[in-house]
Amino acid sequence: MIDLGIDLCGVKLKNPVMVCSGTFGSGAEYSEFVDLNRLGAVVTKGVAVTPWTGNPAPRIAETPSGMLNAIGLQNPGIDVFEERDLPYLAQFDTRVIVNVCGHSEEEYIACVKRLSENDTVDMLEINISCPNVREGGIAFGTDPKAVFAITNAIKKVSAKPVIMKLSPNVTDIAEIARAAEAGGADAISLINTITGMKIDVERQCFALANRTGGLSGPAIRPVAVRMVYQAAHAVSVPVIGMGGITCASDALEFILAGASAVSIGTANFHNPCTAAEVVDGIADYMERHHTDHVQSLVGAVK
Amino acid sequence: MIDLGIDLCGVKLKNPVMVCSGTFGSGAEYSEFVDLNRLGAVVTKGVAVTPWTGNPAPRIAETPSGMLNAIGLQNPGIDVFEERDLPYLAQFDTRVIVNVCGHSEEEYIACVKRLSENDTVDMLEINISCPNVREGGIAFGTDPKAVFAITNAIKKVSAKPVIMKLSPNVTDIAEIARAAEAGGADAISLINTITGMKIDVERQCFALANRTGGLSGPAIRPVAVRMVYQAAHAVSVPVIGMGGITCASDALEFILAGASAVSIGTANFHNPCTAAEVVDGIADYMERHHTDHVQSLVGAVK
Amino acid sequence: MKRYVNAGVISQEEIAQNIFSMWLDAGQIAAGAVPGQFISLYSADASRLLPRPISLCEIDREGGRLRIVYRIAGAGTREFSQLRAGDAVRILGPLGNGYPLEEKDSRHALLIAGGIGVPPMLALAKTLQCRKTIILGYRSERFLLQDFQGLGEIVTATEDGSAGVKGNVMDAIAAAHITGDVIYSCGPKPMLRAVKDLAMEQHITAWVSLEERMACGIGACLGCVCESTDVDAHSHVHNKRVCKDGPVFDAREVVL
Amino acid sequence: MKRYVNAGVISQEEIAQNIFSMWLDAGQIAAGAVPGQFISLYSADASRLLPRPISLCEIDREGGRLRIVYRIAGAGTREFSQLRAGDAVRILGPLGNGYPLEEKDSRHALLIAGGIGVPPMLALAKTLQCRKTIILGYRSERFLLQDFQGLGEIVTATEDGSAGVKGNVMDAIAAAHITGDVIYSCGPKPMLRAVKDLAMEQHITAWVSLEERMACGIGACLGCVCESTDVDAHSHVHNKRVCKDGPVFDAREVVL
Ligand SMILES: Cc1cc2nc3c(=O)[nH]c(=O)nc-3n(C[C@H](O)[C@H](O)[C@H](O)COP(=O)(O)OP(=O)(O)OC[C@H]3O[C@@H](n4cnc5c(N)ncnc54)[C@H](O)[C@@H]3O)c2cc1C
Ligand SMILES: Cc1cc2nc3c(=O)[nH]c(=O)nc-3n(C[C@H](O)[C@H](O)[C@H](O)COP(=O)(O)OP(=O)(O)OC[C@H]3O[C@@H](n4cnc5c(N)ncnc54)[C@H](O)[C@@H]3O)c2cc1C
Ligand SMILES: Cc1cc2nc3c(=O)[nH]c(=O)nc-3n(C[C@H](O)[C@H](O)[C@H](O)COP(=O)(O)O)c2cc1C
Ligand SMILES: Cc1cc2nc3c(=O)[nH]c(=O)nc-3n(C[C@H](O)[C@H](O)[C@H](O)COP(=O)(O)O)c2cc1C
Ligand code: FES
Ligand code: FES
Repeated sequence: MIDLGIDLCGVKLKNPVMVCSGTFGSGAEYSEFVDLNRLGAVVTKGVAVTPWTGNPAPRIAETPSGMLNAIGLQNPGIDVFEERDLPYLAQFDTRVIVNVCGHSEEEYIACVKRLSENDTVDMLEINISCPNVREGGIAFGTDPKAVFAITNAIKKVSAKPVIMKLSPNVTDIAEIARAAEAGGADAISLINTITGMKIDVERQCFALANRTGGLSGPAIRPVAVRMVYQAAHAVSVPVIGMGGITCASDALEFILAGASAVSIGTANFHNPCTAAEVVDGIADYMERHHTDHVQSLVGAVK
Repeated sequence: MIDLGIDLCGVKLKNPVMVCSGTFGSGAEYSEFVDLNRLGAVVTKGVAVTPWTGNPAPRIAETPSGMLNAIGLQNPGIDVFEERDLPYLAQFDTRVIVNVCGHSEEEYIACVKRLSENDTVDMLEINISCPNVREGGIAFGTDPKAVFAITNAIKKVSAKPVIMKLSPNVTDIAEIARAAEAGGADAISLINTITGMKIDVERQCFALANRTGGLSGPAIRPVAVRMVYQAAHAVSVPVIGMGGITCASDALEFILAGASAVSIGTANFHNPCTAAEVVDGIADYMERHHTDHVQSLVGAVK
Repeated sequence: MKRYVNAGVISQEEIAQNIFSMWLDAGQIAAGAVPGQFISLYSADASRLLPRPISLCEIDREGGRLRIVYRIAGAGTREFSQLRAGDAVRILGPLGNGYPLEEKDSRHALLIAGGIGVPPMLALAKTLQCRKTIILGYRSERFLLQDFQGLGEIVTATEDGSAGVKGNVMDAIAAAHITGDVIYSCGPKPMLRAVKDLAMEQHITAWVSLEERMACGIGACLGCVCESTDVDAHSHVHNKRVCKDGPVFDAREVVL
Repeated sequence: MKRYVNAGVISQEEIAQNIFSMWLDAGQIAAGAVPGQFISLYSADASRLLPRPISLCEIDREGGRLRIVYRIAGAGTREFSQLRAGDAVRILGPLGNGYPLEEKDSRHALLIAGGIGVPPMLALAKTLQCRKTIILGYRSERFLLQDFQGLGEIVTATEDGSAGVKGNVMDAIAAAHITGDVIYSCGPKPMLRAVKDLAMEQHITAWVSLEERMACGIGACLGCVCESTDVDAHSHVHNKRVCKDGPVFDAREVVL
């Protein structure tokens, strides 16, 4: 019997496959293609304590085996999210991880407090790594001291396990991972997008209204696998790996490198059924390799 | 009349197209496909004061729209380089930029001194950003203080213009660029490869003997364009842009972002004629856009 | 219901320079589609991840067939243009809202399209049951003109004056003093802006079909937003999703 | 001279499960090629940048045609396997050094190949002018056997014992007490190691063809090195380039 279950800092997931924040909305749109009950967890689009408008369009640009996005954390705010999106997700037998963003420590805290009281929420993922908004996100995520401080402040008020989502735009990911762990993170997830730029040479202008955007997709997978490996060797809390996963084999790269769970992002845009296919593919692989517990694959390549 | 010529800190290049260090040997092999006289400059494989063996094989892995390499700066040492490779390049009407690596400040200095006296050498490019060797390269390239110090030390002994080659594996490329400029760099070039990893999931092992390698190719172009843009806005010395250029349009992204010259690397492996095609393509573009001087395109997208 | 399928290419033909017409065997996707909707086409080249949204030009619900007409704009559309009968292409659809179709017979609709905005007007013209004046603007070479025959009064304009009125659709409308009760339109932004102005002046409704860069195509990623005049009911900010809330909007509800 | 060209596919056929034989119209590349050399094939999918090195199985210098025989090992070879007559594929070649061919008529050469190392032996067997014993090892299904008929004494082994000697080529050599004056071989590393040991024991020369991951394929990038016994004349370290200094080496000069 193949056992796909994992334990993520006390939260049991039926399998290690989730979907990346911001790429899957709150699940409703993709539920036409993927039975949400089949996922280990759904990670929702970043939510803040008030609605955010995000960046002007164009927000999307295609790049070789990747894409740039500069959504800028548009979200309807926590009120709508709690009234509309969480009840929708509560219908399914899957874990709900809520991704949180804020312009300031106070905003993060206010949001975390609200979500701490919501029974539908299993875990929180704190986005301190969005490259597309000036104050929110990345400013908190590239300095170990700031990472420690924000993690610590959030942990003090959170009744739910806290996953800190790290930015790849740093010199030393191990140092950042250790800062999150020292701050009390129950888990870390990585990578968020890598800051990139595309120029439309015919029109001689930036492809994105925001000039820069976050690079995601298969193009960044080698960077993501490397950082997951480095982070997993730097901390003892679980690591959730993401960045360019398109199939079970890609997912297994992350698991073998040390990820306890994996997340599917940009690939959803290319094939809306990807997440479920990855679940099946991991089970197939385990059968072929005579592996009973997915847990035994975590970090198996040293 | 289209004028492709550029002036790189006093050195005149017939066009802004060069080839990336390490991807073109010392030109002999690719001369079967590209008339070296057509290039703005040839940048040679990194050379050190003594021969280096480099890393064990496998040294190469393919990734989506990119590749990982972990050559580890194998080179025959400065003696052979001066006796065999430089005389070969001296035959051609192109600029010769010699890429220099070292395990220590002393080794860099010894190499730079030797090359300073060689008439074939037009400029030096100092590799402080190789992710594939422990002591050499990257240790010098990720800390602004170290970048300043090594640049300063090299400038003191170099009779040739010095290009500092920067690593993308940093939190703030502008800060590193400024440190190089403050240290006296005559120009900067970027990006070197981004550290990555690939795992062979069927064999459950690393794809590269060195575990990690440097990611190059079109996959990294958006990151490279962004960093070139940021660096060009941070310093006033010329910037040489590279990372995933495959055609004239890609090259023009870098030029419009602020690069005075561009360099073709991984694309040579996919199409050995790329560098010459890029020269032609830039001329075509300038004709279509009624641009007389390539210089006027540098940094035109702000 | 939306579906993600491998659709068979039934036929393909270049109907004007760099403009291709393709019939696809799209089964259930065709069965549920309405004019104004679009499908996302995916490249077979793994380096190109994102969908290429293309409007439905004709819908054969019973036959499960869809027609698309598109211009080569880059590498993705160039790739599609090389597909032949018997080949397949991954598609997702039907996507978007489509044009409202409840016009009374007594009304007079103006269908205004420019350039590659012409194709979706064909599906609309075939479905909309009321008096129709169809104003089509081209750069130079006219395409699909034959297909519109018999579906309404047809007026054309070409920018180079090679046929029809010399100028754009607005010039043609002005020249022939065309008026109507409602406007349906698709085309480049400047044209849509002019259409909106016209509708505001004449106090009539104008339905405009917008374009924006897309990633998911189904409303999940917020990549394809346009600015909305009021706070949007779904987003709770001044943004609407072109892929899901559109691509067709009442011109008054969006900032053009 | 090496060339980078778009080669026409003349024919393609699956000659064993997942093993394909393709004839290419390669013009000047064929004209200058010798046995033991290889060509780099490039994927049409832009996400796959690196060359796929494939050995020459037959060389028709006059006709400008090359035959390659390859196993589907991943996405690149799978893509090539779908090419049909009339399609084209980008290739670079001829690459590498090739086998030395100056054996005297009086000598007895052993051609030892395992698995997908068999194809290059065919070009060699057709060119080498001396007594030849050809020992071919397969996992199970044997391929190209017909093509070797008449080129020398043929001995085969299969791992599953379905035909020939049960076991590998070394088992076959031991079973038939085969000896010779020189060895030419191509196959998996463990086989080449055994071949080297045999040659050392018998004090004869063994030429081995190596594989390594490649980027440039022409000796510029130092990606494809193997360890050399002595300091190499080009690299000045203990490394040789498989793509340029090889793929064929005297077994004594490389560490296997
Ligand atoms: C709702 C909708 C309906 C459309 N209907 C049609 C149609 O019926 N016929 C037609 O010819 N074109 C139509 N377009 C435009 C069409 O999507 C683009 O021309 C096409 O995506 C270009 O792809 P490419 O690979 O050839 O170009 P590239 O420029 O190489 O594409 C790069 C990326 O940009 C995106 N992109 C480029 N241009 C556009 C655009 N105008 N709108 C949205 N994304 C774009 C591509 O999808 C891709 O992700 C429509 C666009 C939208 C949004
Ligand atoms: C000199 C030489 C001659 C060869 N001759 C033949 C031949 O005649 N017939 C045959 O079937 N195979 C041959 N091979 C092996 C062949 O190159 C690989 O099977 C092929 O590159 C696999 O590509 P892929 O895309 O299908 O696999 P993938 O695993 O998807 O390839 C990924 C990357 O790894 C490289 N790679 C994978 N396997 C190998 C390998 N064994 N050697 C070198 N690079 C590899 C690919 O080129 C590509 O860059 C030869 C290899 C070398 C070095
Ligand atoms: C369109 C888009 C929107 C995103 N929004 C968020 C977000 O709101 N919060 C967040 O933490 N990460 C966000 N991300 C980052 C992803 O969650 C993920 O970390 C990243 O895309 C890498 O994974 P991938 O390559 O599989 O997409 C977004 C990514 C994309 C492409
Ligand atoms: C095989 C290989 C070897 C390289 N060797 C060197 C080197 O010796 N010195 C150096 O400064 N950069 C080296 N680089 C980095 C390239 O010069 C270049 O900065 C990088 O590959 C990005 O450009 P690209 O994407 O066009 O390849 C090497 C890159 C590759 C792929
Ligand atoms: S493309 Fe994702 S919301 Fe429209
Ligand atoms: S592949 Fe570049 S040296 Fe052999």
